[in-house]
Amino acid sequence: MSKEKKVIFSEEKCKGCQLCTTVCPVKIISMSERINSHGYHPAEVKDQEACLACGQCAIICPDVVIKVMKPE
Amino acid sequence: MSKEKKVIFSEEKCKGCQLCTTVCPVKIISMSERINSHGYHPAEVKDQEACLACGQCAIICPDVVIKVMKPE
Amino acid sequence: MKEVAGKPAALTDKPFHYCPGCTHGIIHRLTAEVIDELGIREETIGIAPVGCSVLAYEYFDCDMHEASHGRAPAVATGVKRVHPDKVVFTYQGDGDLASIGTAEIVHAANRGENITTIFVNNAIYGMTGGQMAPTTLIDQKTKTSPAGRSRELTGSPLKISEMLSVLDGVTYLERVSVHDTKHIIKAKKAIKKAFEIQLAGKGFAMVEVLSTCPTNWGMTPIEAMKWLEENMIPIYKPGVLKDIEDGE
Amino acid sequence: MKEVAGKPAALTDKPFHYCPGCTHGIIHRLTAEVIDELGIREETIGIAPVGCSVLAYEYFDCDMHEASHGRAPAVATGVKRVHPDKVVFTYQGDGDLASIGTAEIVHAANRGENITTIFVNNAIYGMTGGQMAPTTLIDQKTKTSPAGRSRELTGSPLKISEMLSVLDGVTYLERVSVHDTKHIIKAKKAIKKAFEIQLAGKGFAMVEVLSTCPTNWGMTPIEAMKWLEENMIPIYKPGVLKDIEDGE
Amino acid sequence: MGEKVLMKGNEAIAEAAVKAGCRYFFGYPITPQNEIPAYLSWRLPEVGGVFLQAESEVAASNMVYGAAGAGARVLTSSSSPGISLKAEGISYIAGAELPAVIVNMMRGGPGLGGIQPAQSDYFQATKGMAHGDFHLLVLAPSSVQEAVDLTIDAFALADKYRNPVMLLADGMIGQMMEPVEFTREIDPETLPDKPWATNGAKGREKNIINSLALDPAELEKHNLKLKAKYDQMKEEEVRFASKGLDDAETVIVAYGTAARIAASAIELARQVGYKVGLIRPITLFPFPEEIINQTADKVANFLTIEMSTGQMIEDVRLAVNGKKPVHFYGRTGGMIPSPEEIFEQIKIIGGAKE
Amino acid sequence: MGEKVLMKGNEAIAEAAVKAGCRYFFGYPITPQNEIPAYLSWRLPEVGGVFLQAESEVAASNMVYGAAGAGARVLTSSSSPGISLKAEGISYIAGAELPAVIVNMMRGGPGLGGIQPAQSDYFQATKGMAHGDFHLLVLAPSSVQEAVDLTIDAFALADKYRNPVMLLADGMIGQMMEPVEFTREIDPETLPDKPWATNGAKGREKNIINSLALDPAELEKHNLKLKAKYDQMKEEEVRFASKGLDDAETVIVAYGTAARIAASAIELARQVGYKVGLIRPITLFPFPEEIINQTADKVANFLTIEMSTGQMIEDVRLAVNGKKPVHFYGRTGGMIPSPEEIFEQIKIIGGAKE
Amino acid sequence: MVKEDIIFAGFGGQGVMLMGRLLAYAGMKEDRHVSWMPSYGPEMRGGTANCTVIVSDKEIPSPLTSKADIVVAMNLPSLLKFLDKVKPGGKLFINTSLIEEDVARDDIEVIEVNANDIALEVGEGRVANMVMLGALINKVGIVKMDTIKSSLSDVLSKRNHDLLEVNKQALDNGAKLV
Amino acid sequence: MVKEDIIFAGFGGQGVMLMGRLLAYAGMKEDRHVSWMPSYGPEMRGGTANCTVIVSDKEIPSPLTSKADIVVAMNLPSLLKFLDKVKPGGKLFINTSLIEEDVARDDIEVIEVNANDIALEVGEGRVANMVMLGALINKVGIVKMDTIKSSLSDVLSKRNHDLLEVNKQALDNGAKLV
Ligand SMILES: Cc1ncc(C[n+]2csc(CCOP(=O)(O)OP(=O)(O)O)c2C)c(N)n1
Ligand SMILES: Cc1ncc(C[n+]2csc(CCOP(=O)(O)OP(=O)(O)O)c2C)c(N)n1
Ligand code: SF4
Ligand code: SF4
Ligand code: SF4
Ligand code: SF4
Ligand code: SF4
Ligand code: SF4
Ligand SMILES: [Mg+2]
Ligand SMILES: [Mg+2]
Repeated sequence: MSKEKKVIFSEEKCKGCQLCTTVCPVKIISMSERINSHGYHPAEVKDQEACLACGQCAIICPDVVIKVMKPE
Repeated sequence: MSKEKKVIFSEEKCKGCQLCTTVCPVKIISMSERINSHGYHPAEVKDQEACLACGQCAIICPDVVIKVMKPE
Repeated sequence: MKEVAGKPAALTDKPFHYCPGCTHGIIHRLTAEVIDELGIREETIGIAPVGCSVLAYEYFDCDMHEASHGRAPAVATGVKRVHPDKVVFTYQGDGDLASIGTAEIVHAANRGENITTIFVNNAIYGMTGGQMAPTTLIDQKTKTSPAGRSRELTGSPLKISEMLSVLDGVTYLERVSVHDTKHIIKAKKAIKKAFEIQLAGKGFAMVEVLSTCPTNWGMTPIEAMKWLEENMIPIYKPGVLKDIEDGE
Repeated sequence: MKEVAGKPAALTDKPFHYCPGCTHGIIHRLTAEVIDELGIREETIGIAPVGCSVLAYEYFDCDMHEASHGRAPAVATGVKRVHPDKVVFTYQGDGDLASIGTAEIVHAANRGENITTIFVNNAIYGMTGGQMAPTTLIDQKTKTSPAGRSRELTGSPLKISEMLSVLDGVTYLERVSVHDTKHIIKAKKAIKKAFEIQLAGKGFAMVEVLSTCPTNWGMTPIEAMKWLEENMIPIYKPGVLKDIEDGE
Repeated sequence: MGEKVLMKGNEAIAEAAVKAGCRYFFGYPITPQNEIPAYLSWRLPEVGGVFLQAESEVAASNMVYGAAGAGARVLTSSSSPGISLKAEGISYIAGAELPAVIVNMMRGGPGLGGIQPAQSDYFQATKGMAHGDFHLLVLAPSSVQEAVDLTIDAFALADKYRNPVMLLADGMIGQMMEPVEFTREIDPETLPDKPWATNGAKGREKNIINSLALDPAELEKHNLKLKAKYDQMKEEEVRFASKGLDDAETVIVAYGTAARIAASAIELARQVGYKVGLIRPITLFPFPEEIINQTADKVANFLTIEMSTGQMIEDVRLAVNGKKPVHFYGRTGGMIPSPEEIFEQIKIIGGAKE
Repeated sequence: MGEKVLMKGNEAIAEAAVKAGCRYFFGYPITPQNEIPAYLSWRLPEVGGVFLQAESEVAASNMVYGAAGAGARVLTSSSSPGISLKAEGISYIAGAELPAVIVNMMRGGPGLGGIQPAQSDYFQATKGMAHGDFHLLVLAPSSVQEAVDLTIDAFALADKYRNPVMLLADGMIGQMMEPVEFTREIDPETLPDKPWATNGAKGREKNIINSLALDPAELEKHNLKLKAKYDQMKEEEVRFASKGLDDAETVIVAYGTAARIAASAIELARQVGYKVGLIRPITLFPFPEEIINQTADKVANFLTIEMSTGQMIEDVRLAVNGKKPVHFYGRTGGMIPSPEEIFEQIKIIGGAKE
Repeated sequence: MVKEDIIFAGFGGQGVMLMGRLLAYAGMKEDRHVSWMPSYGPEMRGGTANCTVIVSDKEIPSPLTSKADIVVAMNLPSLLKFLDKVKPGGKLFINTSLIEEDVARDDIEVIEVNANDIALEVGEGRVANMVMLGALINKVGIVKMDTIKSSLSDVLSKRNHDLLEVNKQALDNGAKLV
Repeated sequence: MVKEDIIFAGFGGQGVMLMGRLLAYAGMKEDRHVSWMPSYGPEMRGGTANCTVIVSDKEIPSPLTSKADIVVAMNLPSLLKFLDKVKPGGKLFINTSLIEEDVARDDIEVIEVNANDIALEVGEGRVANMVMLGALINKVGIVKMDTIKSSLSDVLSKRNHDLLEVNKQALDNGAKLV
């Protein structure tokens, strides 16, 4: 298992729309308690290891918040 | 046979387009030698008696020149 | 003696200003005859376009409103919404309806505006001296397509009636022609139906009438009738494009 | 580590100004990804509309021309005729394309203008605060149809893609949606094809993308996705409406 | 009626139109006037009227043209770019001598510009709206209450002259809330008949609504007839408000929002001894030339304040006719001048005081 | 080149555009300018250019907007009602600072009006063309040769200022034939590059053509930038012709067709001792204020002649600034004033002679 | 200063515009100032067409004229329309092939040309206009007949160049009439 | 002359527009001159919303203000945007439930209101705006609290009338804070 994050959120860009949470096959995305400078609770993945790097979240994210990396 | 004309041309309105001449089943419409005040040779029917009062000429005349009367 | 053909009451005595053999005159007469037959002259408001028939307001003996170029359907909408119980028709050329006025006819049609549209397609801009219309045929020479209309540069003849008939708001749409008496009689039937649909409150009805422009086509009236038949009919096939009543 | 998803190069770093969950952002990204994949960023000129995506010129990292409301196809025509070797696309909302810009899209399509149009149909005027669009559904409440859209007064949802697909100049026209990832992936394919058709010089290609407007629909983004699926999809059926290559 | 309510300018205008007996609205959305159509979309059906969102401004102005020809009191509203699109239609309405009321809630331009308040469509409203020799009668409210009153008057003036009337305001007037009272209400049924309207030629000669005259002599006659109307407006309809002209050395000329702010500035200035007066044109066409010209005999100079780079100033200069200097201060693009800025200008013109 | 040919004004303008290196035309038919598109429909393809008849004037002006943004020298032409429809697009072109040339072959208005020559779009051309603070540079030829020369200059001026330039003439200039010489020909390949154009961001930052500025401060900055251009035009581009100013007691101010006829009238008047001069503005914006203002110091009065009910007279009065009376004589709706009529006016103003 | 204002009027189709253009063109070739101004607009439709030509030694102020030195009326409606436009002492050319009416003015010189008849003699009815122009030039001499003839090939559209000779013949025959 | 210029600012959704309207409405009921001017346009989208209310004994010249007597900042971005707008000696109300930062001015009076927390105490997070308004009225007294309360039913849209009591409670609880 890689030490690097598989799914990276540009938190400042996140608008807390929650769409990503609906598509994750392993339901690991949740909304953070934090508020970013635009006043939104950003999405986050705490359990990076569970991520399948399937990209679904990035596909539906309207704000290009999410980068997904797959170990090669 | 009626003494009245069956087909009446408002000569001043005629623009000499000749369309009526093409539809008369008995080919009795011809263009007159006269020139009306607009400079057109108006259409005329000399042989009124041959007229079938079929109305074809009036149907195609673009300038509402022709009145067709049918003996009752 | 009975008058079997003559001037309908819904036409004034004013002689048409149209060129010799121009079929605008026939279409005017048919429309007026229909108005007479339906007995609606005193209930009717006609909208004249900008095009050769710009002076239609002088010929129809009913209330008339001169529109700006292409906007007759919008003007008609304004009139009809104020007088929903009156009969409102537009009379429009192909430049007017199918070019500058595209948005207005599409939306009046889609709204199912309860009006009647007589669309006179002569494949050219008559009034301004013979420029290309959206309905001009491929290779047809006009003042602005001097080498003939090029499909590559300007596209194909716009089949606006086919296009409009897709819209839900259109109740009845038929294409007719006036190049011979048989077709003229059919044209009148279509125009009558288009008014009847309005009278029944059934929505938007339009009749496309293929028409000639001897002057700008550079032909005699007789040649023009033939040209229409031989060249336009194959592209713009007459027939009912939509008739909601027929379940079509 | 390989990046399987992220910001395409054809997007700038500027954060979108769109409301949370607005699918304009998805459609931007898909378009940018296609531009990247085709390697045409330096050849592409995008035309931004007037609508919520008015600032699209800040987001796409290629040459951009801001159109006036509805006239993107005309602006695109101007650009494309000057640079026939470049790639020109318009990105337009439903108010922009299907209402004020009806004439421009019809004629660009009919001319077979060799451009690509991304048509974002969210059944409402987003930017101006939620007025009725021609594509608004029957009974849908908007700022200007507060009692719900009435078919009687304003007609049915305008199926402009069905209407345009009748035109000869249209080479490819597909309707897609972005309400779930499966559809998003399909949408991208369609957008890609629409650009490829332009690159091949084959004429007018358009993709209608069903999109949400959580703000003016008065829903959460998740609800909006569902509403789109349940209400828009039955009226605006996704699928290929025209594909000349397929002989359809 | 007669009770004070707190309303947005746009909504107040919409309600005023209803009170004026207007039952038809055709328009197209644009910021910052969207509250007008939004309001009328429920309000008109309530009173048996018709609200229709047109497919475009071009269509809207032609729907208005049709409805006005059909004899209705009819309203349209838009903001700057939308008004430009209505230009041709408005020229037709004027040419065919039809009454109609047009609201322009101005925003910054040119082009797409911005959506914040501006006064940069003055030229368009008062002079070059479109092709041909014609004028709108242009009313410029500077408060919500005045917007209401002028809207009601607008319909009457439109009918009186058979001429389109424009209510010219800016985003601020449209967006702000102020208390308003509606003291008049007109039942459209009681309005005088329009015998020229296209409503079916039953038992009368047919009516024609038209602006075409192919014979130049006829068209000239028509142009002169129109001109006579504009001259009559100049005689009968000029409106303005003024303040402090008795002792003023400097007179500010400003309309609408700019005039409100100028009034603030004048207060600041008077507190420290600058004798400043205000002429606030309420009709922009006809322009209150006479009062300005007369005032020019008494004061030292004028200062025109506009939310533009300078448009009305030409009319002010024409009225002053060289008698006194006419200065200008403007902000544009949605920037609103502050009373302090204007006060600065007064100081520059008026010299040191105290 | 350099040989005299007899050409219609419209065709001469079309050829002049080609000579100016213009390769793109987008327009929509309307009388009395149809010879321009007709000519270019064969001429442009001949030189590798594009002629496209747009679906409407609205579309045409937006095609021009696109082509201008893409870096082309581009022309559109129309007549009065068509120009009104182009208004919004023209405002965008000006707002986005793009060069383009627009011909308005004026006809009588308002509305559909007539198709005979008129000058009743002066206000529209010089002031209120559309929403927002902007100006066109307006050139007014009074002969076919001048139409040619000004058309060629128009493209250069449009590029110099990145601003739309209007050639404002009337049906008479467009329809008449006069001998013309083409002495200049510009190969578009040799024109300087337009680094701001949208032609693909290859090896450079992307370009944006735009007139939107949501931030009012930014839009104001833009407005002031535009204003600076108009001020520069006022400095650098004023053109006029004059005649007989040395000894004139009355000076006629007239442009285009009206100026030709005024020149005839002046001859008649001078024959019987009236000292009459002529100032013929060639640029209507920027307006030749200075010469008029200076002349006002020397002459007794002015007479403005227009084929309208009076539009340019406002600019004349602004320039004269109250120094001397400014009289007006106009014909409208397609009526052309005769030299004799103007002579009558001269007599009325100048008093009995002989 | 020599300045001639000439109005040519007739039916559309009679070639009156061409007569005018030819005269103007010839004037230009002789380095005179010239202008040609047509009537335009929908009135052309079946109605009369006319143009005004001015040939002058000085700059031409207005290309229109309120009173013409010469009016050429190719048919009756044109005669009726333009009779009043001939200035006192001016000349009126009428095409007697189509105009039988008498001219009700005695302060002008009337020149009668049976243009259509002569044209038919040349074997081409369409060149009545050239017959008339020939008569005009011979009578008034605004420009040289040679210049007119040498201008023909420039002014006639290419597809009518086969008619060049007939046109010249018509000009000559017209000239002979007066 | 009494004239108060007040700016209310916060996120769209925090009800800042309503606070302003309620104050203006109450002012109107007390026969004062009032104006309410919102920010408008696409910046609303997710950004800050704000409105300016002026209550005065005289006619109100400009409905906008360059320097406000009072600024109400319901969140941090609003505070940052409007801090400079408070005139020296003026008052700044900040919603400390969402703003932790200190205010970097000492020429103004800062009133801290933990509006969201108090609102939650009332059992309805959405009425933080009324908590703040209650504090404001109690502190500054532009209009009477009773007028505010009696205006509520006119200003609140009908579908929120079930919240009338909660709103009043929030106003009272806010008032108690200062
Ligand atoms: C806004 C505007 N644009 C252009 C014109 C010029 N114009 C008059 S009629 C016409 C087109 C006429 O063609 P069509 O509609 O096909 O009618 P037709 O004359 O062939 O019957 C045009 C372009 C105008 N009057 N107004
Ligand atoms: C000429 C003109 N008319 C109207 C407007 C106002 N306006 C801006 S965007 C818009 C409609 C936006 O709706 P849509 O095209 O569906 O885009 P969306 O915002 O929904 O993405 C309107 C009417 C304008 N800017 N210009
Ligand atoms: S990449 Fe797939 S598994 Fe990983 S967080 Fe995103 S949706 Fe969930
Ligand atoms: S989809 Fe994107 S913007 Fe929405 S919550 Fe997830 S990461 Fe944030
Ligand atoms: S009515 Fe029939 S038969 Fe008689 S003239 Fe006409 S076409 Fe011929
Ligand atoms: S169809 Fe009519 S206009 Fe034509 S020739 Fe016959 S009668 Fe005359
Ligand atoms: S120009 Fe054509 S359409 Fe117009 S009247 Fe003549 S023939 Fe008919
Ligand atoms: S208003 Fe609607 S379309 Fe516009 S950004 Fe917000 S959600 Fe998207
Ligand atoms: Mg046509
Ligand atoms: Mg939309």
